[in-house]
Amino acid sequence: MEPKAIFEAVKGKFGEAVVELQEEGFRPAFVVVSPESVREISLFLRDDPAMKFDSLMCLSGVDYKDRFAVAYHLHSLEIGHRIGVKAYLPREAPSLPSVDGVWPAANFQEREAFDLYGIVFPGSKDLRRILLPEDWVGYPLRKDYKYPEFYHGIKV
Amino acid sequence: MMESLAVSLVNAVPALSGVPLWTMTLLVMVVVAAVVLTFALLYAGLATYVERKVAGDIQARIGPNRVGPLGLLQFLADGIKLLLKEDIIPAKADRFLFALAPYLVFIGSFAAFVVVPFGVGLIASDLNIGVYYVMAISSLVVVGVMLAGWSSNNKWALLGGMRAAAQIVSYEVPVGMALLPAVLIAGSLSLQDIVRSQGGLLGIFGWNLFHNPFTFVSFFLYYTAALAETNRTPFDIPEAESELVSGYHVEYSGIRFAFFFLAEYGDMFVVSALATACFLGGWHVPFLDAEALPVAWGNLFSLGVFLAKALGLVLLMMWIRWTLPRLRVDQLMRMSWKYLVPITFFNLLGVSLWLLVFHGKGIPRMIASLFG
Amino acid sequence: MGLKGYLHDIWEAVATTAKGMRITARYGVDPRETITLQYPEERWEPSERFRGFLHNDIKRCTSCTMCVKVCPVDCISLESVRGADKKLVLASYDINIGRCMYCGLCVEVCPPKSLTHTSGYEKATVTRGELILHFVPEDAEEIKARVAKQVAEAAAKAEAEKSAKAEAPPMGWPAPVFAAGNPGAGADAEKKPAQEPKGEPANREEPPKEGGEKAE
Amino acid sequence: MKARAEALPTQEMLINMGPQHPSTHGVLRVILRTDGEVVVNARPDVGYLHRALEKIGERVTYAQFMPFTDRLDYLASMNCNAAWAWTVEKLAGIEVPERAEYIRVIVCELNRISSHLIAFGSFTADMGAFTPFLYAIRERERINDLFEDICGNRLTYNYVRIGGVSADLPDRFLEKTKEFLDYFEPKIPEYNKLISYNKIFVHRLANVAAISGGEAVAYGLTGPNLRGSGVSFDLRRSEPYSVYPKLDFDVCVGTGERGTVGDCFDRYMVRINEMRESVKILRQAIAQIPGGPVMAKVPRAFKPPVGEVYFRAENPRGETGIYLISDGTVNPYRLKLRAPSFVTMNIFEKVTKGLMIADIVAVIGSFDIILPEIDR
Amino acid sequence: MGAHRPGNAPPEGRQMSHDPAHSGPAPAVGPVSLGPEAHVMVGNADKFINWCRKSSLWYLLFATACCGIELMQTGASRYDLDRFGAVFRATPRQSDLMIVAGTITHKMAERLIRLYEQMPEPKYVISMGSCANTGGPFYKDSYCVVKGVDLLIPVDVYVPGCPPRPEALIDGILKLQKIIEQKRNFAAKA
Repeated sequence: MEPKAIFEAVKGKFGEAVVELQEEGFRPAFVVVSPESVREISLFLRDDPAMKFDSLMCLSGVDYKDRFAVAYHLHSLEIGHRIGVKAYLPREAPSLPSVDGVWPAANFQEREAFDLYGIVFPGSKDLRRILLPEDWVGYPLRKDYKYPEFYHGIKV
Repeated sequence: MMESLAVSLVNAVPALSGVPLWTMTLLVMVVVAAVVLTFALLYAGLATYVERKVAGDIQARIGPNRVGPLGLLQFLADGIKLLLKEDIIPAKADRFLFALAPYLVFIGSFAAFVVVPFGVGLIASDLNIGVYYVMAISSLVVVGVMLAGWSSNNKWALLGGMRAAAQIVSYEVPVGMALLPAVLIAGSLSLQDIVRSQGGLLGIFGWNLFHNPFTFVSFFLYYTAALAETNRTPFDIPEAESELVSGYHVEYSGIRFAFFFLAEYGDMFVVSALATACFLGGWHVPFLDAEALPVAWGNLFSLGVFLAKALGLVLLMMWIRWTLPRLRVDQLMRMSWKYLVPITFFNLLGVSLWLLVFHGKGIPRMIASLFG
Repeated sequence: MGLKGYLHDIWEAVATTAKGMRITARYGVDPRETITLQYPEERWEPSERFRGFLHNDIKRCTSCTMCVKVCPVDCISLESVRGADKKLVLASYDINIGRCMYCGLCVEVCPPKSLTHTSGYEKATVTRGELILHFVPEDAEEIKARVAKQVAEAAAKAEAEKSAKAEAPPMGWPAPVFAAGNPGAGADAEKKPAQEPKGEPANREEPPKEGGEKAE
Repeated sequence: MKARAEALPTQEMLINMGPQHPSTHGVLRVILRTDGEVVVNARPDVGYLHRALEKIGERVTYAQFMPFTDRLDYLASMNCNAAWAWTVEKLAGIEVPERAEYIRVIVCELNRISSHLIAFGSFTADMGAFTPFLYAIRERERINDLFEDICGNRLTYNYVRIGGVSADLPDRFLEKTKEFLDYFEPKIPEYNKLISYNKIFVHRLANVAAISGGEAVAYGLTGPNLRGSGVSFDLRRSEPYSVYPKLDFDVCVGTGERGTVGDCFDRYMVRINEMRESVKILRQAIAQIPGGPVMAKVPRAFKPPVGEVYFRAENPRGETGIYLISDGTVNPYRLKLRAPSFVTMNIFEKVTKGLMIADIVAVIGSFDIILPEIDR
Repeated sequence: MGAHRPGNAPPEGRQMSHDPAHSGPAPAVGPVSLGPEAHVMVGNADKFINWCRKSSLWYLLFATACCGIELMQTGASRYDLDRFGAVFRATPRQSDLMIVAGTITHKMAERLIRLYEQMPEPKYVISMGSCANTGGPFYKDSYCVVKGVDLLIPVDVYVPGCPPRPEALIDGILKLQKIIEQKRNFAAKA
């Protein structure tokens, strides 16, 4: 199915929760959704017979300087088409309902987004820092991140 | 046997006549023990070098060849270096047991050299319960390994110790059962008698191996079970390098680790020596009767033949080690209780029936008696 | 599992073990299979594209700092001074092979092709100071002093000529031509290149040269 | 066994299969809670090799990031180099000459063989047979020689460039590759005789940690791990990129020949068969390679157009995806590296419930994980 | 292609091969000697013990990153560290040489220090590769890489390269052997 058709189908079902379709300059195209409804839309995308997006390729946090975003790249093995889903989050307390119930593959990547960006995923099975030591201060991949001077007495 | 040696020594040297007999025998015992122990340690050292050379050959590379000519002094360098390492006993380890464990394992494997029939007269002491003695002493290794595992207060070591206990105990049953056919044929537990019972008949065909099909099978059963007894691949689960970091001797460093290292090679030799004595005709020289030869030559030839056979089996162990992967613990247990034990029992039954039916004569003897 | 399965298990175990042992025996017995290259005695000759330690031929180097800019790790530190004849004189050129990642980007980008990969790979050292290769033999300060003196003389001579023939029309100096592509570098040649100044007092991982003992 | 367990209250043991362990393929730490030998819960703790590649990606230029992709998966550096080059070319729409694409496929497939060799070797070494590991490394040394001729380094090649490859093939390269392929092809059946069908090896791997097809897709498994579970999905075939459509090879899928479909043995055998397929691909690529330039015209201070792109390539360990956001400047704005080993570790905790400690080692080996990919 | 002359052993007797010209002997740590005669006896004992330690350097299997692969290939068939008596050991207790092969991150630093402390005393450290020497490719922008292993543990030999060739590692080990040869065990304590 073409991205436009997917966008229409999702728009039809969820109305204003679906904000817009980013197409030009975006390969694959992105369906921008509001953060609260991410979980329902994901379930729909996975279970709808016409969509069947059963494989979450990649879940990544992005820092757009004025706001955060979480980008999901979905792929359907049977039908073979791909789509991107993006949710923009405010800069202060970025939080987004977790989708590791829909796609178990999301758990580690959500923990990574939390670890490096500080995006909280309520409802996640096990949200802890995954790459950095537990007592690390700050979220490194943010654009305004200042490198710490010392860590445990070792010069950074 | 020691007394006879002591008496002959006293008569030979007049100056010693004043010395009471018991000190003489004690002296002879110490000397013989020293000789056997130096042979054992030298053999164990060289075995480590040969193992690394064999591994090198199999893996398309050259083993150690820089330490001394052709790398022959490699084991000396390893030994001295291990001797000079810092002696670490982990803080929370049980100090006394931690220190005791290597000695138990060392005694367990080197004490069995006493009954190894090296040659016609060359045996430390020809115990009449030879086979039982070896079985008893080698189970001391289990105690040592479990002690090492528990006392070093390290989870890997504990797992290694438990695995070793389960493995060695459950493989002693098939080892014992597989040795019994040789005892039945010789009618005595003493290893010298077992070896003597395999003499004559062109040497080769006197071996227990060809006595009857059951003993032929029981040799291979014994060898497999003995592999497990000495923790060699494919049964080296207690010191599984890749799973348990290195099993029960994780916390051992320096000379304590050297004890474990040498004990493993000592065990290998004891097990091969037993296999040679019980199944491959011990020190019987193939085409001439070793006992008839003059004492010096007889001993020399028999010692040479015995070592050749035993070290050949040790090489086979090394060859197996660099080929096969490792079994899992439950597969190991299943193999012992479901495969080895039933077959060895059936085999033992077969041998005893055979001896009953053919009055103790093997196939070669029957063929020989046909031709008169 | 039945008797047949039982016996089949045993047979398969023995057969596969024997097959494996035959292969290892073939390698064990055959000495031609050994492929060991005994390093200290038998050395391997490197392929001509081998990326060993870097070497900069300072005679051909025009200190254009292209290599300093392209290095992802900034392990090349270069210092140059404007000479009397408006050409850049190389004051010091150090490559820290302890930090270099041997990616070869600098060699590709070097316009005069003075920076090349040697086929050397044996520089195990005892102190980290020895891992910094210096390509300009004498000390940077001496060069700067000498060049400053030359510039002063040239200026004085030019001054004398100008006053001698004050009426003669002045000659236009050709603008210094730098390697294309880096307009930024050309303009501020006088200012030291942006990369770390040679001394790097703050950078604790490169201790002063002569002592050479380890960083604190 | 269950009844006896209640009567005998045993205490669970907490073991650290710590960052330094002979068979965790690097610095992976697994926190094992075991009841004797049986594992109750195995939780992986990663991050011991987190080197902030993505942060570096935002501070270096597009060309300067190429040597860092070598360190993303140092057993398949060529594939990662090529993946990064393909991503940027897809973003900027650069047209790569045909010969460069063929060279990329040749070096990627050679790297796939050498990566699978290490996977095969270290897996058998974990199972206790050390000799096949050294045979695998011996074959790998010959591939290292080939790579040294072509780009000068044995492990971190930095050979592919955005828009082509940095240098054309050295003169006798194709003959030497053919020589290697002829030398290597009979070795695979020899490995199978030596270790793959060895009774002990099969018993250690069959029916261990079997993963069904649906579960594999849901947990995001890719590459040999996915195909081991019977799902026939290979990016080179279903989402063809570069010149793969012109090369014919078949996708090897786990068939459960010694146990259930998707067990450790299947994942292992898929890698062994994939080595054969790579040899086939290499032979065709060598035959079809055209002449011509090897580098497209790319300006030195390369500024791609603004935009976001997600490209994924079939690496030996699975699907390496790169999500690149560019804001038109010289440096990438955001660079997300979707590494196959990282996503594979998701299923580790679920799959290892109830196994024995020796099987944990088998599962790690069968997933063929590599730590810089997990920790980036 | 490499010069493959399958020879079984180098010319016997030559204890140490020719020394690459520019490596130069390490700074000999020479304490006050005890007078000629004591020195001779102590000297010989020193030489013998150093020879034993030098020719059986068991290295700890500590491979974190890319250099770990080169370490494996050095131990494999073509370069064969086993020729020098160097066998890899899995536990720090039984190893006397730690080759830090790969990047050390802050999360790994404390483990590295603990491993180093667990090794019995005459222990040596080789820092292999740019990451271990100075943080290498991750020196500039990485927030979580330790910039050089000698911030954590004392290092005996630095082997440059990224990753260093197996020959470079063997060259480093040969240099370490020369350092061990010059160590004073008995005389120093007097």
